[in-house]
Amino acid sequence: MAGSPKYELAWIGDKVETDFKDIQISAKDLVACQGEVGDFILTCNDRNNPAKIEAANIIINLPYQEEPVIEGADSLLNDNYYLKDDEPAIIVQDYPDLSPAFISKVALKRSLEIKNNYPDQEVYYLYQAMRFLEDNDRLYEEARKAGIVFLKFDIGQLTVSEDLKLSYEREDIELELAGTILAAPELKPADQTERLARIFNLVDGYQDYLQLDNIYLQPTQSGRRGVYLLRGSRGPTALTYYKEELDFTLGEIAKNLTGVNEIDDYERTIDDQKCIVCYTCYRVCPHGAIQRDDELNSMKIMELACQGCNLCISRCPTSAIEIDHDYFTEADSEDKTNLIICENSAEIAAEKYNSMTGEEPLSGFKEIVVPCVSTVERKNIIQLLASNSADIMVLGCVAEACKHLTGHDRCQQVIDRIKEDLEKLDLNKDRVHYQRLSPRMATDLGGFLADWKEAVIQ
Amino acid sequence: MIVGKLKDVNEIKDSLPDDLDSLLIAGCGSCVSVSLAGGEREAESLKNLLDFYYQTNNQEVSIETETIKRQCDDEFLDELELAIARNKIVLSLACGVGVQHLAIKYPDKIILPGLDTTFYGRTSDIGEWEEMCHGCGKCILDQFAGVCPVARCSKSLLNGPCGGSQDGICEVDDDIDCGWQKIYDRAEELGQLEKLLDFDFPKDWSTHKDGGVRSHKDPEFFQE
Amino acid sequence: MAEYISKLQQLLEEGEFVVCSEMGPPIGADPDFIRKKADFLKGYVDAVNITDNQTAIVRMSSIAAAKIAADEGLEMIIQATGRDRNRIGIQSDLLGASALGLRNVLCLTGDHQCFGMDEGAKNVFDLDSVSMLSAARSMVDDGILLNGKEMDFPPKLFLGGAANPFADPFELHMMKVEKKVEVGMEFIQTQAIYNLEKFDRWMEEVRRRGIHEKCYIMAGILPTKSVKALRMMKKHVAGMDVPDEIIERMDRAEDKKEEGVRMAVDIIEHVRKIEGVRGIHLMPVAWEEITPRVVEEAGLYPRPEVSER
Amino acid sequence: MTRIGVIGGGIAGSTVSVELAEAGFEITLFEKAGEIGGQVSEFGCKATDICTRCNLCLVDSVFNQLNQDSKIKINKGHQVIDSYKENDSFTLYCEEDGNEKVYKGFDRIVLATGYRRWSELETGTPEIFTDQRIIWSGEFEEMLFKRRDYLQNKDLELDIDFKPESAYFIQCNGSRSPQEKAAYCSRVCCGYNYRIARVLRENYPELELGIFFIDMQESGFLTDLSFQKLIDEEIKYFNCKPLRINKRDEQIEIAYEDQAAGEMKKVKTDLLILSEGIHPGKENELWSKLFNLQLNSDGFLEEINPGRETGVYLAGTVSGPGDIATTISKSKAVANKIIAAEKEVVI
Repeated sequence: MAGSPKYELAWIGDKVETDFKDIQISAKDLVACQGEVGDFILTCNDRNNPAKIEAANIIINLPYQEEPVIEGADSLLNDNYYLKDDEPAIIVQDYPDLSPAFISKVALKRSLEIKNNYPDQEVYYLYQAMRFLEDNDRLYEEARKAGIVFLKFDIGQLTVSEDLKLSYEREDIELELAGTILAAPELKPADQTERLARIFNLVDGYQDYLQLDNIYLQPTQSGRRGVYLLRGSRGPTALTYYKEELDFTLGEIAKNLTGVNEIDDYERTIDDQKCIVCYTCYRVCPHGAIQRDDELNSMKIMELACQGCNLCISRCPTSAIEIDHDYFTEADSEDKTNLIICENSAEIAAEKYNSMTGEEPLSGFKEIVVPCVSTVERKNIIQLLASNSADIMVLGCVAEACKHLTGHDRCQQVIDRIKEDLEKLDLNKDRVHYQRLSPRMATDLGGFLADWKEAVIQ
Repeated sequence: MIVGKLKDVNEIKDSLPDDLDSLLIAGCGSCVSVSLAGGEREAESLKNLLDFYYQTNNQEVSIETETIKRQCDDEFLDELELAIARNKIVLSLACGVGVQHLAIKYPDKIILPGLDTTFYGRTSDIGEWEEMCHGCGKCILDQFAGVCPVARCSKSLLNGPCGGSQDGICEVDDDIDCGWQKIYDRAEELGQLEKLLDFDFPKDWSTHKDGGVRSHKDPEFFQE
Repeated sequence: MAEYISKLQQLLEEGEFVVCSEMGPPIGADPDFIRKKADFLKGYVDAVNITDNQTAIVRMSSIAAAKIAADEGLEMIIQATGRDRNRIGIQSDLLGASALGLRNVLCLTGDHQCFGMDEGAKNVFDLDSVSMLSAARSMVDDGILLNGKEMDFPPKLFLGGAANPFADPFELHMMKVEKKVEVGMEFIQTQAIYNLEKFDRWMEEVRRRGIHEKCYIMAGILPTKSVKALRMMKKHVAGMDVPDEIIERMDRAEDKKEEGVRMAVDIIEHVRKIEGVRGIHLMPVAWEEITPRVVEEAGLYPRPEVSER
Repeated sequence: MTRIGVIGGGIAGSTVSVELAEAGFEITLFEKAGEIGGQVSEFGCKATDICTRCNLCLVDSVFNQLNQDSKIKINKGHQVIDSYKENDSFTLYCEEDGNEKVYKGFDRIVLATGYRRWSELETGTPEIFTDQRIIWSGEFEEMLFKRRDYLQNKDLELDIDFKPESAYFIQCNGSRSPQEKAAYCSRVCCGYNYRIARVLRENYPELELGIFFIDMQESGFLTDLSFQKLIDEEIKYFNCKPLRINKRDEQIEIAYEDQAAGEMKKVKTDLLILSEGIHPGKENELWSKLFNLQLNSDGFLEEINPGRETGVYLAGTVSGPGDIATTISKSKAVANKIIAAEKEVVI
């Protein structure tokens, strides 16, 4: 992209002042995103931005959509509210469901603000649980001292009528409250979220947010390197740790700018003669690391974006993707049980068990270590089944702790299909096993393999 | 594109003769690869599976696989010439077109279908396809706001929905959307509601297969 | 027009509140099966529908069964569906029916074969209800077939169609009813009514569009004595709207049979008062023998005699 | 080559060390204990039918990288007792089983000495430490660490010689309790004890379970924790802190004031689990003097001026309570600040 300046950071949605060379693009105008961390190319159609923008990192920072929970009441979050002087102010949070912690911070400040603007005004604060954040446990003490009436309600004890009459019923008290209600709205995923998920090819998020609910993505990663998510695009509690999340994200971008290197050092190439551009690899890749190469009219793996899970290889219908490594080296003929283990869970658990007990849990098995169980293809399993009479155990990760987000499910699908096919051919399908565990189940794994070794091997 | 589904592996095995000693599995690299049913990976996995089956039942069968770009053009079939010569039986993973094209080109060979070809469809999700067109030979999409009643209504009704659709779901199956609900929604969006029922029925089905097996000559190659 | 095509048409023309019922032909060839059913209906109904492989289940043909029942003195309404025959078959059936003196026909699209026991059958649906009505109209009025051929002796048929007041999208279904009237439908038999509120609203829209002046509307009544049947209809019969209160009412009732009759009579009394409803169509499921009692208790017995034309 | 001195070998110190080593810095890690790992090294996985995202899985790969990286020198059994800064270079004086060791020439120091559990303090209720029916939630970690219930589907082996039919949790011990001079809320214990309750529920479906909250806190990345969820999972909850615990023959009796009913109520349990707040580390006071840091009213450390200028950074719970996820992400942020400061990229 000769000539057009390369930005260090592109904000999709709202911008925060930083010292990075950055540009702001509105989500509505964004049309496409190509490239990878360090070299994204964003296409957008709005007058004051060039059509193609080159950026090294991307932050999607969109506000929540606010859905009022009480028809006709003001929102707690908007600052211009109007109090009639003879009526009390009633702050309501956690209605009907618990509000995120950030809301109690806003509510406490609002209650204090009302108390000193309207000193002789009665202020009620209705809540299910006072959630603390930074210093707002002090705000809570201050608010109580300032005479704000705190009423804790449990599920079912608070109802609001059409004409905004609040009835608060507990076994010992029954209260009818009327006045200006400031209610915490329900926070919903940002507008445009679905569209942006398509544009950035992100794995479907949690509750329609952009971020999948997975520990490797916390706090603001998106599964695609260099693309970060904040506030209404990230998740339901993104405002609670907003400062830390922003700090973390800008730190990551600063580090990226000092240079990004490949995560996986195996060489994966797509044969453009065999590739039929069916987009299966593009859709199945959890890290958005594949895009179409217009000249070659073939898909292309972006080295820096690729995180090495091999899902593309295992699902390409024309076997067009090669890797300069074979995880399933010649299966030795000995009748050893084949143990296909993921390097993020079973391998670490086995090492931990060894360091705790000195025993080798994997000894007696033929160990095949893969970066993710999503590397496993049907042919691998069937060839192993054909190579000797031993069983095959595949050990993947528990769902939300899979480094490659969908690898654990993709492997389950492959294994289930193999078992169905074996059953249809009256072949023994019980030789194939799939278990999911976490790296902290060392003793469990050690014991499990020991029992299994007795049952299977002898 | 043409969408197909690999036959159940036991069906494939049962279609092979008991005294089988050699087999060619011919994959097709176009439509059925895109619909993940009959490409090189499926051919290879099927070979592995059948190898394992015959090995377990100690039956000597040599299975080879070959995948070509398309099985509906002669020139690509030439690439299979040698492999076909080596085998009496060919299991084609192409759609029904490829299977029959091989049968035409190699009259002395048994050509077996490995796929159940299903419909012309779009990819609606990864690994999921939906029927969109029946190839009725006379497109009427302009009159139904871009949603085909022939392909997407289970009864191909042309004058509005049957009495059985409810909440946009077809009476036949909860997983099937009522085609007419889709026609109605889109026509309403485009403001074409009034002329929705102006179709001069009944439809002339002679352009469909009902009019006899069809072929088509490009006028730029054939003068009347 | 002095000369009426059918007794049903004459009754409607003369302003009678007609009562139709329904008879399912046997899965077999026994003519007496029809005659027995015809016997206990005689005198209680003005005309009887004879279904055409209802829910795609193979039964004796509608025309044959209708002829047997007609010979017992009943006014019959045959049904023609687009599932099992193409335009050639349907037109030839209509000619045959007219020749046999069967003068009322209900043109239906037909249930999908997945509801019967022959899901593997190839369906036709060359004509749907609208195109069928249009073809029949031009056969009767202009004496020409769909292919334009003139007939020496055109058929005489009183044409009817179905309508589902509870199906959505409401607007589209209403457009379809209007289309059917436009192409020549003379009477309507509606889906079974349990949701009176929705039926009132449908009739309101029907009156607003003047449909009730162009064709006779008969309200579908489905008397039943079993809660299970009501639940099954609510969930599985496409296009049926069975409100929960109806199911609860039947659930609470000790004498289900009595409650079933009273429920049917209540609905009949309600629909009789609606402007534009010119009759009822009783379609009991597995309880055909209750029809006489419902007709009596709804105060619709005896049926009017029709003067010989 | 910039040399970094990291004090504290828990998850915070290790994360900073690994991130900086990857960026080419030379790291010397001081850990007073005999082993690297800190508090989390003994924590056990709390997955039941679902993974409850406690982020423990991230921990092991950090410690593995730490042990395998040649650019990180690890000094175990080293207690840092003094420090001296002279024209931008720090000298650290350590004690290793009795004798003093001096390490010179550090350009930057990262303090990651973590926190103390309430059970590690000797508070005024000694008998709590002896009664077998009252345990700290922290004691669950050993049981979970040696779990055999997930893959081998055996019963979770509780280190108590009786099988409880009921288990109750009491939140807010050691923090949000003014008498322990810890008015702040640790914000991790609610999510933490809910995860343990789930494990108990999974292994003992008939178990009667209840939790006493003052206010149920948001629990990090367990975004769906709510009262309704507790109801769905048949975990009773009480929105008040109990007044008294009495020992009645074999069971423990919890007396509490039911605000809704406005009267005193009692409930009996076989097992009482006390949540453990996050308490400031013992050495925080020392660090504030040695490295000129602010000790806030809760006893945690805060930077007076930014690390860029003082060369001293804080990572992890030394500067305040936090769960594993925020500790790791904040530690990465500290590492990124050091990398940026080194390369003059100002954030």
